[in-house]
Amino acid sequence: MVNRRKALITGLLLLIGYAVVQLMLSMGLIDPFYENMLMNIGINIMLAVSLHLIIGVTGQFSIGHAGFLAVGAYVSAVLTTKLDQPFLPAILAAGVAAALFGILVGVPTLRLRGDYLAIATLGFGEIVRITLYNIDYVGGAAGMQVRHLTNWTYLYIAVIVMIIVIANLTNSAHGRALLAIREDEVAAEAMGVNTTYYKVLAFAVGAFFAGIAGAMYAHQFYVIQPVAFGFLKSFEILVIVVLGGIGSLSGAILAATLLSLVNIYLQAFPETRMILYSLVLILVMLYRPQGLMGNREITDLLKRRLGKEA
Amino acid sequence: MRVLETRGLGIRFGGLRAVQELDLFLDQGELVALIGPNGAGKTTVFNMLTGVYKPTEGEIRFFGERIDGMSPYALTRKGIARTFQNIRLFQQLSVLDNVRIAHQVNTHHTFIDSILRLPRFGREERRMLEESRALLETMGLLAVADEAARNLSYGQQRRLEIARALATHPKLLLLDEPAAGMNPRETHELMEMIERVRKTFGMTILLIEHDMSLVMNISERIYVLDHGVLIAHGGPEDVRKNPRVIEAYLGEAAEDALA
Amino acid sequence: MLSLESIDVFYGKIHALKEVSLIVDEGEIVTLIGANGAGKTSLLRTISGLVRAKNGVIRFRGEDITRRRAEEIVAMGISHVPEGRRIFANLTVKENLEMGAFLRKEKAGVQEDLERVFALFPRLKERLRQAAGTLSGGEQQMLAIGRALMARPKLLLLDEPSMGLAPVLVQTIFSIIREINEQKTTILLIEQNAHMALSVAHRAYVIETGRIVLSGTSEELRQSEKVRAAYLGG
Amino acid sequence: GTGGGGGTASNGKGEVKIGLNLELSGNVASYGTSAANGAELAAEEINNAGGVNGLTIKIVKQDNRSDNSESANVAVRLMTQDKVSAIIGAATSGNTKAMIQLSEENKIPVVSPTATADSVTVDEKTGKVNEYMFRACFIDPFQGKVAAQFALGELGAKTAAVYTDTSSDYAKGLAASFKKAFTEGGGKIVQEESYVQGDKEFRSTLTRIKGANPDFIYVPGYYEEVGLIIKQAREMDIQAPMMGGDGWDSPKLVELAGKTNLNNTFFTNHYSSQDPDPQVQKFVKAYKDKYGSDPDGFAALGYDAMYLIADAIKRAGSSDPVKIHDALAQTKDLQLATGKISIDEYHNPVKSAAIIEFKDGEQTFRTKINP
Amino acid sequence: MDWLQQLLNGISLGSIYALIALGYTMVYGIVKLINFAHGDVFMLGAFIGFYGLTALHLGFIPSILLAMAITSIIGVLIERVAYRRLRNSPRIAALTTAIGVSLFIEYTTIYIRGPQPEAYPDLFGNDKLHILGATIRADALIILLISIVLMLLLQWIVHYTKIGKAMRAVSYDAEAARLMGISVDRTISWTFALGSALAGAAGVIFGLYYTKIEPLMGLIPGLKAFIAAVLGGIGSIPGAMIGGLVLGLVETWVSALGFSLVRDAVAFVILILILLFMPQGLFGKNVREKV
Ligand SMILES: Nc1ncnc2c1ncn2[C@@H]1O[C@H](COP(=O)(O)OP(=O)(O)OP(=O)(O)O)[C@@H](O)[C@H]1O
Ligand SMILES: Nc1ncnc2c1ncn2[C@@H]1O[C@H](COP(=O)(O)OP(=O)(O)OP(=O)(O)O)[C@@H](O)[C@H]1O
Ligand SMILES: [Mg+2]
Ligand SMILES: [Mg+2]
Repeated sequence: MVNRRKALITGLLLLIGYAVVQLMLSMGLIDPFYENMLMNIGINIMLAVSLHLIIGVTGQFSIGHAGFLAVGAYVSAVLTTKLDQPFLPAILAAGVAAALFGILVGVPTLRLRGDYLAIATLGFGEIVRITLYNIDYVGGAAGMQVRHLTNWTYLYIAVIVMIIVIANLTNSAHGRALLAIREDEVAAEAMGVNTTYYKVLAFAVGAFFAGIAGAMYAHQFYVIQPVAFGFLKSFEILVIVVLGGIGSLSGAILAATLLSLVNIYLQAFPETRMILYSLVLILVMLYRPQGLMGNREITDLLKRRLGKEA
Repeated sequence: MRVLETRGLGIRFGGLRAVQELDLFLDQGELVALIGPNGAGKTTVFNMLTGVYKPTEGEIRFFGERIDGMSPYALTRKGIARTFQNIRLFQQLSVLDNVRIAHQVNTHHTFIDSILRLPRFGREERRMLEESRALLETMGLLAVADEAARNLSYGQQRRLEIARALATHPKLLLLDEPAAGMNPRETHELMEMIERVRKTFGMTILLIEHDMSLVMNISERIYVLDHGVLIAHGGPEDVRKNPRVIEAYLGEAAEDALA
Repeated sequence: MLSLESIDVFYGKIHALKEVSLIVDEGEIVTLIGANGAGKTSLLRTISGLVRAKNGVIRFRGEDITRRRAEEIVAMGISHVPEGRRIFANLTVKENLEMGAFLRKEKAGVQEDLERVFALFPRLKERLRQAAGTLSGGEQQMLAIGRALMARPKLLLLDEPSMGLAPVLVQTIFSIIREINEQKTTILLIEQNAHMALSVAHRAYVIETGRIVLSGTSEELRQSEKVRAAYLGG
Repeated sequence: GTGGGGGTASNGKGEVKIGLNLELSGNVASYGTSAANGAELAAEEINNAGGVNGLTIKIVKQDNRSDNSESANVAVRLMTQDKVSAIIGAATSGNTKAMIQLSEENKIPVVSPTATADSVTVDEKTGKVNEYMFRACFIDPFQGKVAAQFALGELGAKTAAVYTDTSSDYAKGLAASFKKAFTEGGGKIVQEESYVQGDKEFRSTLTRIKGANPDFIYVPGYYEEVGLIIKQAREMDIQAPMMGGDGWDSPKLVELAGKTNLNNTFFTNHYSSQDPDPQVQKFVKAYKDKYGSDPDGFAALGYDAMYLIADAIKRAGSSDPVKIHDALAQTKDLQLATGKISIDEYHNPVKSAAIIEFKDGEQTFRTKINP
Repeated sequence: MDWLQQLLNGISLGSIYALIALGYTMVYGIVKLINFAHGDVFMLGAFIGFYGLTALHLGFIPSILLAMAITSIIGVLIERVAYRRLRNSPRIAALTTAIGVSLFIEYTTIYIRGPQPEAYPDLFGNDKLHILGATIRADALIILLISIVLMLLLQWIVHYTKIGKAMRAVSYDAEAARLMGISVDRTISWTFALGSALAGAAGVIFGLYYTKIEPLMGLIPGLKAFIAAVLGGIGSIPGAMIGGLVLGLVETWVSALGFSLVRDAVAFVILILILLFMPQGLFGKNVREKV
């Protein structure tokens, strides 16, 4: 079967990718600065792709993604720091907890659309943040100090699993149901798509991976504080998804990578950093309003290229 | 067998009684038309039958089962499909995907199956693909299968709407002005296609249409609505001669246009 | 009065109009018939400046309007009743009609035309304060035509005015088209209902996949075998 | 990383690199910017005076966007790419804490100008000192205690209300130590309220405080909100004395609150820009000349942080981070803009606190309380 | 008379939200764009007013007019440069550009004058009115008065002037409006000018009332105003006014009840509840999409 062979080759490539970087890391060929950069990119990819499922695929205008990130970060941090649990169960718990919140947010989406939904999700994110301020157990405003446990292995596996799940979900009858909701909810219902179920599903899966990203985030950056999970963080993630091209998974990955690099590059210009960043944003949107990839995938482009040569 | 039956069906929008006291039925295999002046409430009837609007009065039975108040997707799963007066395709998706989405009503693989790509997933996806292609072929759309729906011409879009509705394997098909914006010849082709579909799939059809040549030629019975009230019901000949229908809907000169 | 000389229109890569040439003389009703997607709407939209022609020249009363903006073209005396009516649903009937006269300064003339519209469509006068969105389909169509007349156009472009209307209204609309024409307004009409269109028009053009393939007087086209087979349902 | 790498790299060029990891954009950009200004002024002065041990100070300034993850990113970069000998930063405790583990792994000393939370220099769980973390400011509990003593003793207050900025761990720390000291001293807390940074409207909460009619109101927080709180309180005829901590210290407070509204208010501080001490006045003048505005507390502490490091480099006789660290821990009786500093065993500066009273908009020195 | 005091506090806060929300709603109504930079135009208005009062020694009225004039020009420029090209793009792309513009304005301001706050001069001194035990500052009254006047003026412009009618026509169907001879570009420019002028005025009023202004001050009021606009039913002018007032009152009351810490959270919970029961906001047209 062609498919099985393809899967095998992909699996092998993924394994090699992992091993090469891991080897370089343990041999010290990648210094801490670049290692840190990789982690940043990986976490941003997780955030962008998980939001892509909600906004890009299902068309639900959600701007409270930082809320899911926060839930994941805090749940995992409490488990590892306060309850002395190992990292792996903490990661999974972070995902599950965020997914539960995803379902909680998914419910209002049943009645709200467009900007009304956006405000509700924004409100959700803010409610999470403000609640964290007021829980002394997790340090309130001061936040929590978290051990550095995130490493290449965990992050790589998380990113790859997420991409496989979301890509496979999108390219299936279930994924097409999500797309149908994005395109026209009334028509989707008329085609027998249970929009309630699928919208909640999208929020739950998206939130699950955002929660896992939260676990990675918490155990990468030493400190978590509620202030880091405000609406500006949600916007940051939204910007990545839009820049990549709404509806394009590979676009989200590409944009997350590029923006992380741009960000690191701009650190060297502290005074003008944000001005330059905003200019990049405006210019890209003006000259490529559909985002870097539009709604296509890298694989489409490759196919076309191959098709032409053939 | 009685496919559909409504009793005292009605709906209010604020003060407006858009449809009232409507009794209507369809038997297995019938093709029935619903006509009436603009704003008479025809589309609203469709919206109630498909669960888009919840009726405020009366009841709807589908094969004897009460269905009023059920959600649209559940009704589609029970076997009622429709097209929309203002075309509502999944604009950015391909023609093929538009049809495949409708097909998913009949799939059984779970979310987990598709993520893990278990064998059941592959089987069903292949079956869906084959059926969808076959359907596009019958509707003459196979050539544009990979085109985005919004790039189709108006007439093609109308046909895609019908294909999409058929893909849900309906027992009852509701068509809302399928010939709008088509010229007489295209209308004629459409008419033949509807007949064919009805024969091959043994379907029951309810049709809204302003094109009288189409309506009078293919429908077995006709219901006429005006201001939400049923003003006439019967075979084409009876309806055409009914003075109330002429006054409210057909107009005096209608006879020669239909000749 | 209006002339198009080998107009080409593209939507991205789609070549929607191919070297279209066409003439409308003063006082005429000219109709354009063609299948779905033939390019009829595109042609009207090009004339009224909503779509840019890539090549070719459009002249109105001798003046080149090819590159003019839509709002300037309206000011020159071309009014367009677009596909799907496009009335302002949130404005009242009266406000919609006033919008039609947006560019006109003389109050008296506007009042006069308002009366003229009411004479043509008494129904509108009854619904003056009603929000246009709540009108029935036929009333909306009347409003759309009335609104276009308020600009006191020299040339009226009508895109499928009978689409989706009950038969009784179709008849009314066509008799009104004739009436408007008798009041010295030139009309370019698109209509799927080719029987009706040919019965009111003086001349007609047939468009197929973006190209004009036939033209002549209405009578000639009605007799043409080709037209009968393709558009009159043979 | 290994310890010596940074030092030798900078030695060769005759310069010593000091990293600034500060909040230059984001919601507390004004704090970070002030601290950066202070530090840059100090570096300029030191370089103009011939540098330290003949080495010129080279500042590598980076923006952490007021975000703790970015603070960690910036610290990684400063420590491993730029190979600085020491870092000044960050302005807030949270962003500073993101550097604790990194400072230890890379053995680079970090001096925060203004992070006042206990846990910056001492690990909460184990109670052990964070080897490479230092600060230029005194810690929260000290200020709260001083304020309570002052309220009970000098002002004779029996009841107090506390109005805290709960979005800041700093203000919460002050509030907690004040409450403890005040009740232990026999006073009673009659009303507790809170606000968060960025609030502009305090009238509804002040209405509640007014209802409790306290003898004294403690308002730990930053001048940006405090100015408005004082103004709105006085406008609502709340006349009780009000007091806060070093977060009040900014010439902007006077503008925000209004001169007369500030009468009968006090705050504890590291220093006073009105302090006639020549060292202070030299700093204030130099700052004004360079930036055209009065320095606030953040600027003064940023300035002092740079001098703290410079002093350590001088005493270490090297730009080796580990040696700088050793020297920093030994700092003793160093006279700086915010007072005479010694670093204690917990890496906190020991210095006296000034209590400053506002009289018609002027900061006047009321009394000095020693640790 | 606590509640009266709280009511007055709420109304003052609410009318500032309302003024900003009006601009949001107008722009939204016409181009369906969430103009995220609107809050920053508000901030610029506050600074222009401040420099007018302090550097140019203008009076209150000239300063507010100056702020309105300059912010309206800025609003038009923003639209021209950043949004016009995106008019036919997905709305979320335009929103992203708006976020970019917002950051650009904020950080250019910081780059030029630094991030430190500025204190508005006290124009009206401590003049107070005592009504039934509540104290109202003179400027609170002035704010209310100006807000009401500006809102009425706006209602009048939108409903009775030619440009107002053009706005309504464009907002409903831009292409049909062109067929009426309306210049869509010019109408949209006008909308941005008007909306931005209101934001500019709100900035000056805000400065007077709350004294402190700083380059990032637009963020939260901008967000709150957007929420107010949505709450009121986005696109609706009376909705924006009422939405702003409701939000101001809710926030004040939540604080008054002693929940200032969770004020925004409670405000959001209330907002979400309102939306769940009225999914189109308070004044949104509750027409379900006709199928
Ligand atoms: N959601 C709604 N809210 C308010 N009124 C509605 C709604 N849907 C339909 N109506 C009103 O109900 C009446 C019937 O509308 P409907 O669309 O059913 O007419 P129709 O018979 O399909 O007309 P046409 O032939 O023009 O399509 C109209 O007056 C319409 O305005
Ligand atoms: N905005 C657009 N972008 C891309 N293609 C378009 C666009 N508008 C029209 N087309 C294409 O141009 C061709 C002509 O369309 P047009 O609307 O002019 O046809 P028409 O003759 O009016 O058809 P109908 O009778 O269905 O209204 C069609 O193939 C259509 O798909
Ligand atoms: Mg209908
Ligand atoms: Mg057309």
